[in-house]
Amino acid sequence: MRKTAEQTAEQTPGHDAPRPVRATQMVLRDTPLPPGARWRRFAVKLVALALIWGVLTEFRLDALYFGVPAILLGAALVFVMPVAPGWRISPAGAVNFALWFAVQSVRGAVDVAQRAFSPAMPLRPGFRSYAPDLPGGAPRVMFLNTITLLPGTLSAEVAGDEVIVHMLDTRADLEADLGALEARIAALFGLNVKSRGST
Amino acid sequence: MTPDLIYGLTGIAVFAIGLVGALCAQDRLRRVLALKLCSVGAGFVLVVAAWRTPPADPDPVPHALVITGIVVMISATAVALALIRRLQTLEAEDDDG
Amino acid sequence: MPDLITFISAALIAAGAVFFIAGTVGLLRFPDTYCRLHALTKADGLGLALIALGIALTASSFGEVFRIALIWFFVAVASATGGHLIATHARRVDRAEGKEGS
Amino acid sequence: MTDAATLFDLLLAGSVIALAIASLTVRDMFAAIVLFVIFGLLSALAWVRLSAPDVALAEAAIGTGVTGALLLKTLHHLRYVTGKLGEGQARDLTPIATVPAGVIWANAAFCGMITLGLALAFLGAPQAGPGFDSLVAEAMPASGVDHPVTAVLLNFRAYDTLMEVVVLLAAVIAVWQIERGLSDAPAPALGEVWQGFARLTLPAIVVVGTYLLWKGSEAPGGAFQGGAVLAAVGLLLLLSRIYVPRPAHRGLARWAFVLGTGAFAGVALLVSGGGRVAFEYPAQHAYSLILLIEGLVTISIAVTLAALFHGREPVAAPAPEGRNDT
Repeated sequence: MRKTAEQTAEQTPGHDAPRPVRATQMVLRDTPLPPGARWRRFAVKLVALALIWGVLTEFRLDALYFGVPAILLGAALVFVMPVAPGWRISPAGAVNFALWFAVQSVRGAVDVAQRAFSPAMPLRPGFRSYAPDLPGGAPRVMFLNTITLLPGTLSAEVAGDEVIVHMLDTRADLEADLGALEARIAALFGLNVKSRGST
Repeated sequence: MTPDLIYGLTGIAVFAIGLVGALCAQDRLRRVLALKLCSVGAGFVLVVAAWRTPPADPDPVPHALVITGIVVMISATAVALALIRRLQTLEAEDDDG
Repeated sequence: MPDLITFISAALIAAGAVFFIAGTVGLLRFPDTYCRLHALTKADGLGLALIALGIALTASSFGEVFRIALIWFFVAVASATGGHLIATHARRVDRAEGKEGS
Repeated sequence: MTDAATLFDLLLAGSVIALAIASLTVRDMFAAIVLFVIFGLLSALAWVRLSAPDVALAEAAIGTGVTGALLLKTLHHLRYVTGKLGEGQARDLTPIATVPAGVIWANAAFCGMITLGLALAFLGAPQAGPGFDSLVAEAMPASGVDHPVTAVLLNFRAYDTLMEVVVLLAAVIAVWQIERGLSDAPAPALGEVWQGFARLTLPAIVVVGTYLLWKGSEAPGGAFQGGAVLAAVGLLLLLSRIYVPRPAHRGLARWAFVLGTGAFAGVALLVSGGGRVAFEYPAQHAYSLILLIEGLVTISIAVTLAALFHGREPVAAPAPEGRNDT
């Protein structure tokens, strides 16, 4: 008998729904969009894509025969994508974050390069979990992606409200590092996240 | 040792590897992979045929032929893979009874 | 002045190549999927950034710099996303094979 | 300087050959596909070295990118059907009947002879014999575009390109029929990081793909490269189940499949007559006509490649047990 998708899902727990569904719910559970928000986002995308197109084609007018449909189509993808909560960026936070990010990514790369080249290869890998207070959508995704570029940490999995982080050296102070990252991302998005002590 | 000689021989080597693979590999997916290697090898030889020592521009006709070949190859690959998927499903059904 | 810029650009590209080599060495030497992902995302990410910077210094127009920046940005985001997805998948496989709970 | 370049060529050629061998000999099928993708990208790099950026773009986007996605999708399906979905390695997925060693040796000897013949022919061929360069260069002013490869594809050798689009159309018809009624392997679930990535990149990919298409008239790029990049958007939407094909969408999909072929053939016939043959574009409209054809062909290529990835025709889902037709 041919297996249906549901049966297989039961048989192999690795590929079933629970975990990913939780992740999706997390995105959806946030406050619903106010009416017109999608159109506003569509307009923002339109402007951003038009700028990209303009720079790519050196603002040539004859390119617009292709440009206008492409920009409209690209921006219209807003309407098929799952809903995400809105966000805004604080300019001061952005400059701060960019500088800090540059320094951290150099530190992260140098750290991993040293470990790779060192004959002893000092690794003490392991997993730890961390529960960020950031709201879903862009701030959380930004947080998860930036973890990967910090020294010694990699965001391995999202389980419910927790993120499971893989560390090259489990002796490092994960709580402090990620707490700092969280504060900086909160500042970048102009959010008010209460500071947390180590748990 | 000019680039056309190096890459021309590379192309022939890749074609040969693909040919051996297509005839001798037993896994179906791998046979498709081997045929794809053959097509890339042929592409190498054609691109080399179009090549002229740098200040001169290369011959665009073989380039267009290779692009055509790449598109035809993906069509053939897609059909072959669809056949493999179908065949495997039928066999799995037979095994399950 | 052009000489100095050429020199800096060459130095940046060489430094980027060193980080790519570091990433590759890490990929070969590190013990498991997760550690290897560290090497690929971090070392190669910085390697690409340095090379992009080096090429951007010698670019002839703003459009070129913009294109290089665009490429760097999307590769960086894609590598962080890809690293996360691969790690998530590796953990699923680990669980399915009964290795190490979390 | 020449020596450094030669060293680079030798290294690259060696890697390409090594990867070709490795992708056929490594036992894990997933690793084989990954090695093949790297092989394709390095081949594309070699073609850039041979000043063939158009071919390199097409190979990287279609020959490696879309082909790799198709192979991985098929691998996923095979694992699902054979019940090996959760395993770390993908081995022995298709039933293997042992072939006698004698047959293998005979095949290998046969391949060796063919290769030897090819190598002799290649080495004996006249160096830089007369090509079509001068013919193309002469005709360029009349082609309507500034990029020779695009001129060849859409003007001088337009029949070839028309047939190529027809082959693509035939492939999608075949795939729809072959897989009719096949159940789909469960899609791997992708979390919020993926969604953030899709939100950020998909609109940009649309613009970049269209830019490649537009740029094709004067620089490397064009309908096939741009179409493949646009198809990537479709692939990602399908993979993440943001877009799920429904039976009701078939009509639209069919129109999109034939749009390119239809427009291409239509233009060819319309410009003929009045002393001109098919594909002899009137000089003052050549540029616009080529861009029109390229634009419509790109839509077809993008939709067709995405459909080839998705596979079976989206027919109305029968009851779960009704599918059991053995």
